[in-house]
Amino acid sequence: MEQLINWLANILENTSWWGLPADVSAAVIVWSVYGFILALVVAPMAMIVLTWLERKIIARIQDRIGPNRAGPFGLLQAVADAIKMLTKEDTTPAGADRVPFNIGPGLAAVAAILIYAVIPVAPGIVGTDLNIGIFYIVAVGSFGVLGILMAGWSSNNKYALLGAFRAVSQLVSYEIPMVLSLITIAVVAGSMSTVTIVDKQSWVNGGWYLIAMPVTFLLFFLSSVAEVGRSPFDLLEADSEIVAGFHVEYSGLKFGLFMIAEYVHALAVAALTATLFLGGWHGPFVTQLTASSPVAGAILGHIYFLLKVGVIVFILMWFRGTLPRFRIDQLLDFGWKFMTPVALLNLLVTAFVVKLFQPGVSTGMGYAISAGPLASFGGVGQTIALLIANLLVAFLVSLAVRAFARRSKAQALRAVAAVEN
Amino acid sequence: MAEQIVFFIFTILVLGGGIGIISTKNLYYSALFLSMTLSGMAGYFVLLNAGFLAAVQVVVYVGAIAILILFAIMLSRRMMTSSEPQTNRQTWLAAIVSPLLFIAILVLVLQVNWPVSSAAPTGDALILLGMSFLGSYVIPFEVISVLLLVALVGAIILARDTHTDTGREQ
Amino acid sequence: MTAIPLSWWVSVATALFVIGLYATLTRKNAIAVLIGLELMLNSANINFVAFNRYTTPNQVGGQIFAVFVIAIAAAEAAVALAIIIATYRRSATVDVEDIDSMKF
Amino acid sequence: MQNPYIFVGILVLAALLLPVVGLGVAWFLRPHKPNPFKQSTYECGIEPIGDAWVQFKVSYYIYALVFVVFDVESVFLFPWAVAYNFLPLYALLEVIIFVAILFFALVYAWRKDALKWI
Repeated sequence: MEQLINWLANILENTSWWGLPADVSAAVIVWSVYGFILALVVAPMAMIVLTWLERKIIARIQDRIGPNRAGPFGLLQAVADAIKMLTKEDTTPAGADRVPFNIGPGLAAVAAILIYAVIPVAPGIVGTDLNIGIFYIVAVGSFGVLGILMAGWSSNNKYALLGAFRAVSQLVSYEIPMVLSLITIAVVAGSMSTVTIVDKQSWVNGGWYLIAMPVTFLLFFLSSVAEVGRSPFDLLEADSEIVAGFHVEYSGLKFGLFMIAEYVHALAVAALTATLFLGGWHGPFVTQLTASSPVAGAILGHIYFLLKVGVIVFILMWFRGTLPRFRIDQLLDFGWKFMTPVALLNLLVTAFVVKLFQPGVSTGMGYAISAGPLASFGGVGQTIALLIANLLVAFLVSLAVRAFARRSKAQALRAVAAVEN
Repeated sequence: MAEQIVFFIFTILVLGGGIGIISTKNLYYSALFLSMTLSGMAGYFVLLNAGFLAAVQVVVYVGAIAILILFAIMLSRRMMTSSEPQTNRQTWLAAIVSPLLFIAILVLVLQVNWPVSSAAPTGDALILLGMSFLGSYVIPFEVISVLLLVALVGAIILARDTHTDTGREQ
Repeated sequence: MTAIPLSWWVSVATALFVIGLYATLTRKNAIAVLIGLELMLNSANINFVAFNRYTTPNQVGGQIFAVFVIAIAAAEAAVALAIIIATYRRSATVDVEDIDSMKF
Repeated sequence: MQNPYIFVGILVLAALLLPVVGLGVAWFLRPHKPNPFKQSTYECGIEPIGDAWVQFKVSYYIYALVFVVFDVESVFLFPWAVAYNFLPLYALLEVIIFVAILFFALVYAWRKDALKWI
């Protein structure tokens, strides 16, 4: 971003005929352009491309061809769908609370788009490098929950309200393991800034967090899939159970906005996973290339980043094509009684390991922190130690789950025996 | 200048939400206006260089407390259909006292010449926050966790339907 | 950051406090009373953070207090709403004037 | 470097533009022929019975309750995580106590069947 700003700032500064007030700097203009492109081009494109891709991939999984009439490979199918959504009549149910009914979908879409502000796509190219980066993502997600609740409540429909209640229960339940795994990352990276987190994943600093923390990765990925409400956690719109959840009564583009929100959010989760665990734009030659030519480095970084995002998006669709849906009680049990305790344990174990590799620092608060006993092993040593610790956590958890399963099975058998006697 | 414009926008959110809360009869709208006020507050915190606090505001207030209030409203829906006025007998008294109090506080507070420091913030406030939580404020930090535990226990005991336990639910 | 004088923040905080007070005093509905309380807590937070920013910009004492206030507000809201739900279940009302059986 | 939150503000404006422009365009393109049947709420084809705003059970509220407690906890853990490298070893101990108390809260909710879907 810095190089891009400087480059564009040079162009912009020579154009005094812009007639803008002096305190509006070039950087603000560049940011605005970037932001508007992000919101008005990337978001609808994400929806159009992803729906097409999803239908194609799921069709292949189910041994079908998928959309193939409109345009080459059915590529225009999604465009046709978008046009259809624009031209459909928009009904508002009688007795609905009109204002919240109309704000709800917009709020959900805005909340999904806002996530992109902190995702670094290439060296130096990021919307804004907030020092609270990953916490900002959690905060923005809260607005989506509010939008869903508004939509469900205002529709004056029993299914919509039930769907909204279910959706909110699910979203808040899975927010906890997601937040805890984000804290785990913040402990290891020593920062919440997404840019710093990507920097820490260079091979010099110890490599991808996927290698160092597979358990954290699973916790984060599964809970974010639940946050987006995609299969197998797609109870929010379980068509066969609560017709379509909180957006039953929506039609036309308002329905489309919910779809945009879902796909934009899914893409954001993929991008976030790539950023936090797959090293973001890191890849062979990016750093060297950036040193010599920032633009080429940025392009290469984009390519690596999009490849990683593509892999995650494919996994998301693979999930949808193959996994059956959870039942609501199973879903909430899985979130609260499995993910949350594991995330808490994982956080403490990770923090302990990180302390062992702590570099010596002077805090400026009147005391200094001496280096940890294993600090000399550096980033790679920490990665290996974290991996071992994570595998240990996974092993302990599997033991606990097995004991728990055995106990509940014995209980069930006893209950059956009691009935038979 | 730009900052002042942003301040006014957030003020419209905050005070507009507040006025909405006291003027609407519909409790559901009050809760939505509350979320509006709380979002505006987050904007204030950003203006005051407290980005972390802004995120806390949104996560805890909009993401948790407002949701909790909306849930509670939906759970006790029946009384919202009553067409009675939503205000009690003290309304006129309160309508007189509140503006007077507002003026009194303002007159008092604005007389004081606060020792404003013009120093720009240095260092990462976030690290400072973390160090303070586990440094000078470590006792409140631990007490908060006990408080949350007690609140959870109390709220679960209160909110649980005691009828379900004894199987008397219709 | 001198574009906004401290007095503006104080005025807004006072206004929000008075609005919250008015809501608390006049509303019959217990949940609306709680919403008024949240407004008053928020107005206190504006003051905490604004004074922190304007008088001691290199410390975070005010922000820490604000975080604690938010945490306590969350605990308070959880318990208060649970009480309201329990009362509603028992006596089918959330009108603070009707909940008076402990007055005698 | 300017305030990094300016971009967030810009993005909010841009993102707001998406629904506003989209719905505005759709307003001109779409037909407007409302009738009572279209506007009735959907209930699997039968006539809707009663108000949708019926009362729901309290277990939804209890999930939200447990969430609030853990949400507030996470707020305190984020600054700790960032400052972790600048904190002495006892900070880890303090946080273990902090987390243990809240883990106890989770266990309590679990044992009391508050986390059970009925």
